[in-house]
Amino acid sequence: GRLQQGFQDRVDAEEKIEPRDWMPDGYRRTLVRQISQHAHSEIVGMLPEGNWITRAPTLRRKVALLAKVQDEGGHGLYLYSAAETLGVSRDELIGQLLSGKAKYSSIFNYPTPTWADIGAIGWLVDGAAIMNQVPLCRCSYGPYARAMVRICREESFHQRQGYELMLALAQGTPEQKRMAQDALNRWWWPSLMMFGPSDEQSAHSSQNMAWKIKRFSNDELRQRFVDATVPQAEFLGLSIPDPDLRFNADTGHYEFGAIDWTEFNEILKGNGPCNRERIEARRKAWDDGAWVREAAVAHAAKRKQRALKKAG
Amino acid sequence: GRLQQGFQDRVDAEEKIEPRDWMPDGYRRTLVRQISQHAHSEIVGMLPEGNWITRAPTLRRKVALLAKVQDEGGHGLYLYSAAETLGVSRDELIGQLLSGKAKYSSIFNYPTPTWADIGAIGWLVDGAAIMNQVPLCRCSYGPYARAMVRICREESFHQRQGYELMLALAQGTPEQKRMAQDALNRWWWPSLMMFGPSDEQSAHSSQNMAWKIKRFSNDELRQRFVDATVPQAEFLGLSIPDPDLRFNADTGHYEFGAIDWTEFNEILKGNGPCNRERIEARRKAWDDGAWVREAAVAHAAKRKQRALKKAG
Amino acid sequence: MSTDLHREALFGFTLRLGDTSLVLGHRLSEWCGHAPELEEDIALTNVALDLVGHARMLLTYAGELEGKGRDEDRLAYRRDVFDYRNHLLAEQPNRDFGHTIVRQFLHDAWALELYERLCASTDATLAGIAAKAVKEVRYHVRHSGDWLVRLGDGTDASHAKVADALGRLWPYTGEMFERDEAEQALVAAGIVPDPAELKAAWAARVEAVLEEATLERPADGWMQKGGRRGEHSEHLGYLLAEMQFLPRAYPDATW
Amino acid sequence: MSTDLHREALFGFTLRLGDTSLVLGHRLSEWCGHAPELEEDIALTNVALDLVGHARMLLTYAGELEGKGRDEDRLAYRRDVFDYRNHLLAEQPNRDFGHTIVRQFLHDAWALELYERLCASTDATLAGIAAKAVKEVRYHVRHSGDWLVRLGDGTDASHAKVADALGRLWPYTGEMFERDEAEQALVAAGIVPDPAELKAAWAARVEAVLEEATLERPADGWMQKGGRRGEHSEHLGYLLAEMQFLPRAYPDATW
Repeated sequence: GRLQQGFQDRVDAEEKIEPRDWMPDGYRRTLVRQISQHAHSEIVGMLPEGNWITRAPTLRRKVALLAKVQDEGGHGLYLYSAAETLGVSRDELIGQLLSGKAKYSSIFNYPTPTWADIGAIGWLVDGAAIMNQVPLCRCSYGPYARAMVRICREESFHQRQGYELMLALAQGTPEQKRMAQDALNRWWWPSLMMFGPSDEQSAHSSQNMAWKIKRFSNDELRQRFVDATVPQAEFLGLSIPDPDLRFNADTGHYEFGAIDWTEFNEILKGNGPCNRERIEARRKAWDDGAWVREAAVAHAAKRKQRALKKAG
Repeated sequence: GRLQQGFQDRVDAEEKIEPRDWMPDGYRRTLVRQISQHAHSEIVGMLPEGNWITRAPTLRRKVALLAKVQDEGGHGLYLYSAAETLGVSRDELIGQLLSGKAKYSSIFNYPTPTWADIGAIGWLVDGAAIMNQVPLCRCSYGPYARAMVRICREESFHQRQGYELMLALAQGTPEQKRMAQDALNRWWWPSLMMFGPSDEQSAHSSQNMAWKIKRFSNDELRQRFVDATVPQAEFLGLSIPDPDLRFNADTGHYEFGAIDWTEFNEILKGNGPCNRERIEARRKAWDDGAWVREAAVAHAAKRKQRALKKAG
Repeated sequence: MSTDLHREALFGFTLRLGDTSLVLGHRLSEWCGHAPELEEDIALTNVALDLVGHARMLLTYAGELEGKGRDEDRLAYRRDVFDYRNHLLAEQPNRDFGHTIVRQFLHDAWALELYERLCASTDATLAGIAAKAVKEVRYHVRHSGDWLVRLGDGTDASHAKVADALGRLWPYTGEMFERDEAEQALVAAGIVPDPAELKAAWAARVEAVLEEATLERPADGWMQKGGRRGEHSEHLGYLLAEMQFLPRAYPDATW
Repeated sequence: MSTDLHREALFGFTLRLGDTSLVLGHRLSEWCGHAPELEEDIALTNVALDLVGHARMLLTYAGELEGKGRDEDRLAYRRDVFDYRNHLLAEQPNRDFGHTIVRQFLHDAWALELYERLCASTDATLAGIAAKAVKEVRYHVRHSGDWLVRLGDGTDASHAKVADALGRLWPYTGEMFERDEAEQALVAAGIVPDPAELKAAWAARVEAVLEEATLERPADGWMQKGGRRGEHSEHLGYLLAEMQFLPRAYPDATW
């Protein structure tokens, strides 16, 4: 239709689509799904890192970790707000998360058994997230793009902080270095899987490209991540757990081994090490907090009534 | 009356009163109160020591502590059984504990913030308990006296174990010795208060003496405890926190400072450091366990019905 | 710093304040990711962050006053329960959100009155720390006070919960106004505020909010004490075991 | 002990069994004083006591096999999570009594079948440990099995609770029958039992009790693993921080 064409022309011209503009239903649906999934990931992502706040090894690290996890909560807020501009409430979205209907990033279904995991998450998981998210700063949907600008700025700070944490471990005692290597071993492949299935397998992609919600393919972004990260690991003196990893001087890229998607698929199905616990933690927080939210509503109503009485 | 006289004659002759024998109502009431209070003390007493099971510093100590706390549960069982012979059910008694109607020993309203408290409880609290309890092995009421025989045997093992634990600390590093002294400082006066108010203040005493439920006065038992314990502290190289403490060569007894009953009375009123937490812990265990007890009853009923069906 | 005696007393005072900030910050940080709503996840984490920040300044200064080369981390991570000097109030477990809010408000109201006065301390370092902290604490007390009003004057259920928490926690407020002899000398020297005046100001602030929250001020009965001299509840040991694990397990590491 | 290779493999096997006993004993010991009835306070504490006892024998033997002078306490108190080798099942938190019983029964049934076979191990020390342990484990499996029947065939509420726990914990049973290459050599040498046969015997035992408990055996789907190679859940770190506090805080002390 004409609306459709006008919409696509604006997208093609790199104009931003705003909440009151007409947009195709599929575009709206895709954005709601993607933005809320991203918001949920920030919220669930507070758990694995939050797991080390009470055990951070110095007060400086503790403050930094508190600030980081707080930032993630903030990202969740921006993103829920961006999703709300598309006509869906935060409570509805949270309901979908808690019922298991909505997804969040599978990476947060891995546990953080050691302090080095905090470094690995910052370095690798935030690193991979940034690769995915920087292009979203130019997403065709205005509120999402603007939220991503703020988020990416903070994420890249987190990523540097995570790398610095790994560096301290890698340059530390042999036990600390071992802890760092162990974390890299566990997080490397899951980080590569964060970019999603390889292009041949990936659904939605071409339409999302046309809508400028997505700008690069999964495999492209994954390759960028590998190219950026391998030299960082070398600088740390840690080994990437991939015997097939090698630099191809012709292409200028690192070639890496085949990804084993079995585990990834199991996690998607809910069988990851922490799927159940993550959702249960969120549900418990929500359920335990019900009386608090109800009290806040009741109090606001009382205040309003009192104000009306006074005014009347 | 004649029954009354016959009863008192048997008591005077050091005969044991048994459950089916006639006894005065006051005797029965006093015993129920005392035995159940003692049972409750065993059960509540599992909490301050149980607090260190997961943190015992060696596996040997952990096993010993587990066994000790298990023994206390066993003592609770014997004592509830002894009370039941007087015609009151365990559930009723537990109900009185949980409602706050029944008392337990105030000593368990103090916290165990350090490992040395486990030693101090064994050495001082069990030591004081034994002073109180050994005469009860000759109590006129048979089931109580017999329960006390078993209990005293185990308690004196616990007391030696506690002393040995203190000895290891007192002979350990300066930090360990400090920990031991700190625990002695905190437990000394409360242990002296375990014997109850001084004889002038003490209610019930003379009737209980006549009934041979009680054989020595509070002050007599307290003095025995001090006389036994001060040399033990000296052997440990620890100082009793009482500037007025001195040996009287004429009497052969240690004289000690005046007891400040203010704190004791506050604890009796429910204001001790842990009163609220102890009862809440017991209540929570009871409430959380309701579905389990109900299931056990339901299952037993099902089994019975099935057996009847088969038999029929 | 006029005398060595003052220095030692000030070490004690600063350590108590630093430990209280650290332990209370720890308790709040346990909420992170588990709060009743996202805004509170952020707000409680933020207050925790501020409190740990205050602890860092205070423990650093305490270490300097002590003069034995202990820095903030040495003090935070290498002392066992009987060397911790925090108020018992701070180590009380979170229980529910209402309990956390009551604990926090009782503390925040005290901290605000304290830091406001410490800004005028004759000890320049303490005055400087207070000047930084007071700005944040102003926000804290507004946050916890607003919630106390919401919960107290919310539903019957929320009123009952915070009323219970208030009764439970009130006996822990006495410690805030205890001063030993050494600290009395600091009062005389204008280094720390007079506890009686502090208590009056705190009580006025607390009563005003309780009234708005339709909560009754509990009577000042028997007060729990011991934290200031290292006699703690059974909760602190678990908190420290968790907090201190890494530096204890890897004593030679830097992080 | 025929070869150095066997010795190393047997160290791994013994350590895994010792760690599993210790961690599960720790979890049970958390119930002490908090059980649904006094008899269970005593019974759970008793099982905990036995399991820590088994851990002591096993860790002592593991230390001897390793030959680096580590005794039971060194092994128990001075290893961090990634050096712990317990089954993930053992470290799962208690949640409720039903969950504890399911966890315990799944383990006990395995332990009984294992120790019965280990009594005939060609390794005399292991056979001796097993001979002691098996008597106690016979009681454990009766205790947890009886409770599973009571709860499964009790009320609707209790049935639902243990059915949920069973579904939740079943994926952790796969680890019990994992054997790495080194352990396969131990099987061949008659030192440890064949895992396939062990699994069949375990499954038969479990199924019989589940049937009596009117519970359905979950399907063998995706199995959680990692504990045997030091990859643990987030729970173990807290457990160890608590357990190891004293030896870590006072490294020079003997107790």
